[in-house]
Amino acid sequence: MEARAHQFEDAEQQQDAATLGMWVFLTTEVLFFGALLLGYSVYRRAFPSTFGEASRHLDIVLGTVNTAVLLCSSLTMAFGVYQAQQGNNRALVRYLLLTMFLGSLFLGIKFYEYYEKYSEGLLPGSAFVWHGSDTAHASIFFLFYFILTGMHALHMIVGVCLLLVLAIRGRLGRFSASYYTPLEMGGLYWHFVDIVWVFLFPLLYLVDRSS
Amino acid sequence: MSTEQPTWFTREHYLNASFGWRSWLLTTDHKRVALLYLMTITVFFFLGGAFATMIRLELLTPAGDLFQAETYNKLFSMHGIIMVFFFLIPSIPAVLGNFLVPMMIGARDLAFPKLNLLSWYLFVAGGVFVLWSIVAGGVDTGWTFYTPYSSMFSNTNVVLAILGIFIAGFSSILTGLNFIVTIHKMRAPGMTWFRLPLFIWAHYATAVIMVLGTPVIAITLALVALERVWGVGIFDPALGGDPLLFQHLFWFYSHPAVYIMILPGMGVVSELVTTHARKRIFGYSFVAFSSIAIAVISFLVWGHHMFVSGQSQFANLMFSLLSFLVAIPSAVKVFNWTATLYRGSISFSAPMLYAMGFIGLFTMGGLTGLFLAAIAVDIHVHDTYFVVAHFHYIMVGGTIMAYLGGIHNWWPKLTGRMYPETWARVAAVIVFAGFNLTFFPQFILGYLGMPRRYHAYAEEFQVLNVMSTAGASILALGYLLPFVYLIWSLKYGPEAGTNPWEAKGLEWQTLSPPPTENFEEMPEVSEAAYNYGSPSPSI
Amino acid sequence: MEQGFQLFPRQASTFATHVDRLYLFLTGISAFFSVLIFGVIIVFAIRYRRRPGHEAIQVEDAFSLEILWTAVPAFLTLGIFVWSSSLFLYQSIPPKGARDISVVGQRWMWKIQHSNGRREINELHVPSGQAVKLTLTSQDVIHSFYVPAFRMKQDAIPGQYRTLWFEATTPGEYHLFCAEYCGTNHSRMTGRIVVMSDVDYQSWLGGGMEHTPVETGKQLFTQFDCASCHESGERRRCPTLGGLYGTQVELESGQKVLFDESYVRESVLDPNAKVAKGFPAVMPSFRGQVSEEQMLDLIAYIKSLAPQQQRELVEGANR
Amino acid sequence: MRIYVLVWVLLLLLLGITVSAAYIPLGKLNPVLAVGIAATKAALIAAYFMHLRSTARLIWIVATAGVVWLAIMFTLTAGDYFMRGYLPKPTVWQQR
Repeated sequence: MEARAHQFEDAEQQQDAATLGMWVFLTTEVLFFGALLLGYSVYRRAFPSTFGEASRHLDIVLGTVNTAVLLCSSLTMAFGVYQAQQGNNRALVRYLLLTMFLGSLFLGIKFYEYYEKYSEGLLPGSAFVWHGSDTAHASIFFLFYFILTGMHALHMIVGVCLLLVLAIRGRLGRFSASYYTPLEMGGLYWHFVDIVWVFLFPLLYLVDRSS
Repeated sequence: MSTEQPTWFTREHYLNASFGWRSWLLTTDHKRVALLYLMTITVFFFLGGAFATMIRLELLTPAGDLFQAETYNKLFSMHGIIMVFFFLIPSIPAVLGNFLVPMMIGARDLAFPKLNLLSWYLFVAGGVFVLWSIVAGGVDTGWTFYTPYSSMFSNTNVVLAILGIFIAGFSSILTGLNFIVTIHKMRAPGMTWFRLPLFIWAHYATAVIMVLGTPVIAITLALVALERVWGVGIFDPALGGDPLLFQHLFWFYSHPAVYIMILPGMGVVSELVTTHARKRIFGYSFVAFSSIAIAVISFLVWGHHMFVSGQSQFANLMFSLLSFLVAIPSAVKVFNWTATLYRGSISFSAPMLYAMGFIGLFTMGGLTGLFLAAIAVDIHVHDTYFVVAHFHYIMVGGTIMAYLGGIHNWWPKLTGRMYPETWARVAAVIVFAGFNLTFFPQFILGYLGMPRRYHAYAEEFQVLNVMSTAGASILALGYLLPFVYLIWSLKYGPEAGTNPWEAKGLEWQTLSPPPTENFEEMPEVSEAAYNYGSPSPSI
Repeated sequence: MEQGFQLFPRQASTFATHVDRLYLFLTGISAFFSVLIFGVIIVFAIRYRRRPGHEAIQVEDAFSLEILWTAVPAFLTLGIFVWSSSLFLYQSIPPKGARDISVVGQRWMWKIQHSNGRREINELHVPSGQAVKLTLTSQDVIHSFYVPAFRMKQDAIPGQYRTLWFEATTPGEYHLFCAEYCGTNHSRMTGRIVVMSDVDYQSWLGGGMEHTPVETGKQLFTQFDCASCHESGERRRCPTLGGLYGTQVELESGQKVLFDESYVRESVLDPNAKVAKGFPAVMPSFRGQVSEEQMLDLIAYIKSLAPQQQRELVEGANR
Repeated sequence: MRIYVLVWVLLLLLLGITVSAAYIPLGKLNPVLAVGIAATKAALIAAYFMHLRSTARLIWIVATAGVVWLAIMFTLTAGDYFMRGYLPKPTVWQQR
């Protein structure tokens, strides 16, 4: 897609189309996660104390650290796109690698959390172990925890792969101050995934810490 | 101009620009993708039709004697799943929309041709899973997949079918995304929003629903599959879940999905009416904005599917009121189409017959929707044949009539050939008659109280059921006819020429069939749509 | 039961005439507009048919017409909304003193219990001229209790209670259908509604020698060993249940919930989801041990421990 | 560049606030505050990192549409769950 594709009149039209397309895609993602969040909210409202109790089983330190890591990765990504606009290919690749590192760190911590939950028997299903009272709804909490963060992690993995491709292409000098659309798209995607987490973190980890 | 016109064979166009299966399966030309879709959904249409035929045969007699109960349940489930997700939703957008949207706005292609091809592959992949689920023994949940039946009780191939719908959903999202970007960014110079054909407005509205609604059904059905496979409770009350939550999420998409099916049909009819009456559309901006209004309101009304589910009474009242709102833009459209005919030069060509049938049948379908929005009446007719009749008036009397009318109208553009007009008129009349005989008795059946999805029924319902089955066989004939003569016309139909209907619209200004990049010279637009002459102020 | 060809369903409840009146009005409107649209199309199609010497004449848009045909449907639908909604409110609120009957849907039958304990399957005997309130639930999947002659229908949702009421008018036998698809024999989940005169109903009711739901519930209360805690007066561990039904229970979280059928049900199955304030979460779950019918009996028993006034409170709020 | 750093600092600050606020018992305000802060963070990211502030109005409309549709979904569903048992018993019908 580096040269102007045949269906477009000029490069500006092409970039406009790509940007619009990306945002439309992101709105579908909003609804995708939104439907899950709706389900989560309905149960959270119906069973507040169980959800609070289950939520306190999540590791708040790891969760907070992970949020910070992700916010940092958004910053480095924004820097990367900025360097691309300046046509600064070397700096661009450096920031992309840094972003990928932070993204992988997030995933690493996340998977460690998964492992912990799994060994505590908190993976819903036949092996679910709950020492509290209301097992059924605690299981629903963890179900939503795993689905929501799992879908998010899946998006992160896709994002890291995307950044890898972009970094390679950047290294090969495919981008310039006049052509950096793919980076902008990659950036939009990355920030969006960050936004999703910004909502997941308080909804899952901070449900009922005060009691 | 030379006296010797180049013919179908001597001129290069999108159909003979390249040959071989690779040139089709790897094409990024929106017109070829449209034809790929056309062939695929035709297969699904006749498959779904075959299921319908078997359903109607079973219902000839009150006793469930032709098929076993379980088989019958699979028949109506597969009929619904295939017709809704694999025929109606892609029908007009993915075939006519794909073909016409770039041409009507004066573009060389859609904004993302590769995504467009990908969406076809996703559609086929989804279709393969659904076919697999059929071959493996079918699904018996109904197309609505209500929990906890679908998630815990049915022992049929629910997961396969859900997987198929899930994948096909992404095809729908990509089509919608492509349309939105194309309509915003690819219009020819001078093609302002209010010069767009109404077909484009309708497809824009459709695309909005596809993009905003489809992800919800995808994730919801995925949750059902998860509940089945993993045995965890999300919607199953035995495991602490809430089955009504499923219904909310399901209908959040599946009610707007009805408008994914009908809005493109409305766009087609706006084109057919103007073309074959040689008239400007009456009330352009009202027809255009009513499409957008329908798209938005469609997301506010889903709860009318849940009036007897025991959702809160407040929700019942709220959704009832909002549901009535949809009647307004729909009525505006009907009145404007009818007014467009006034003082026209009305031809009785097959597309026009279909269009007139559409307006009338859609009116009936829409009006019977009022019964369902009125809670007190809906409590009685919910889940009866009244509902079945109502949505078939919209889906079959509406969407399929528009689809057939559109296929006939643009057949010369798609293929460069004319279809046989007499046969086409005969088929249109047969479809109209057969349709009414099939579905009108079902309104009466429904009010009498015959529940839907019944394999065996009480004896007093038989007469009306026999009428319905008789109508269905006429309808089947009406559908087979075009299939035969359209294929026949590919070889024997006379060459159509650029603009056989003398219609306005950019697609008629390029050759038939069009060249690969649609136009030999990129068009510029300087006039409104449907400029069949200037209005005389005296009237 | 009904025989032969029909075009209109029989009317056998107080709703039927009301619903039919609205239905006929809507049919009239639909017929009027359908004929109007088809008629105008046909007239135009003939008058302005394409023929030599006849050209289309373009017409200016008419804003006033657009307003007219936006406003007419708007007012018409608003009117229908008001009419149907007021009728719906009537249908959805059972009158005081309605006869209680409980219904449990289970694939593929309807299990019914009358207030004196008499049980029947796929048949429901009701007196004419008296309001009857059904409490519906389901043992497995969603069913829907549908009596066309009463113009009444309500889904039976597993794990939740829904009510539906009617007043039968004409003695006779009527169809009972399951209207929500529930699996293989969905179309055989049908039955009879037998409407009898009050006298006949009373003698029919007395025909069985069963325990009332309250009595059965009391037995179950002992059988499941509920009584050892909830009646022993060990007030530290759990509340005694007398008089609680219909009150607002304060939870540990400070939240308040209504002590109604659903709360009882939830407390039996997931005892510690909503523990009353001041009590430890020690009750074991009875999930999988109590059938839906037993649950209804238990509820009837617990309900009977509360004064009448409180019970009615629930009926008002629990709609 | 500098604005990015500023936004980033703000984001981390908000993260700190939301975590500590979660431990203060505020009753029903706790979730409202948590979601409110999350929305602020999301708005910051969208406005600055995703350049929503300086982009075409069309993009802004598309982004808003997603949020509006989400709001529709939540509000109307709440119309069911929050309103269960809401309607008072009108006495007019008792006489019918």
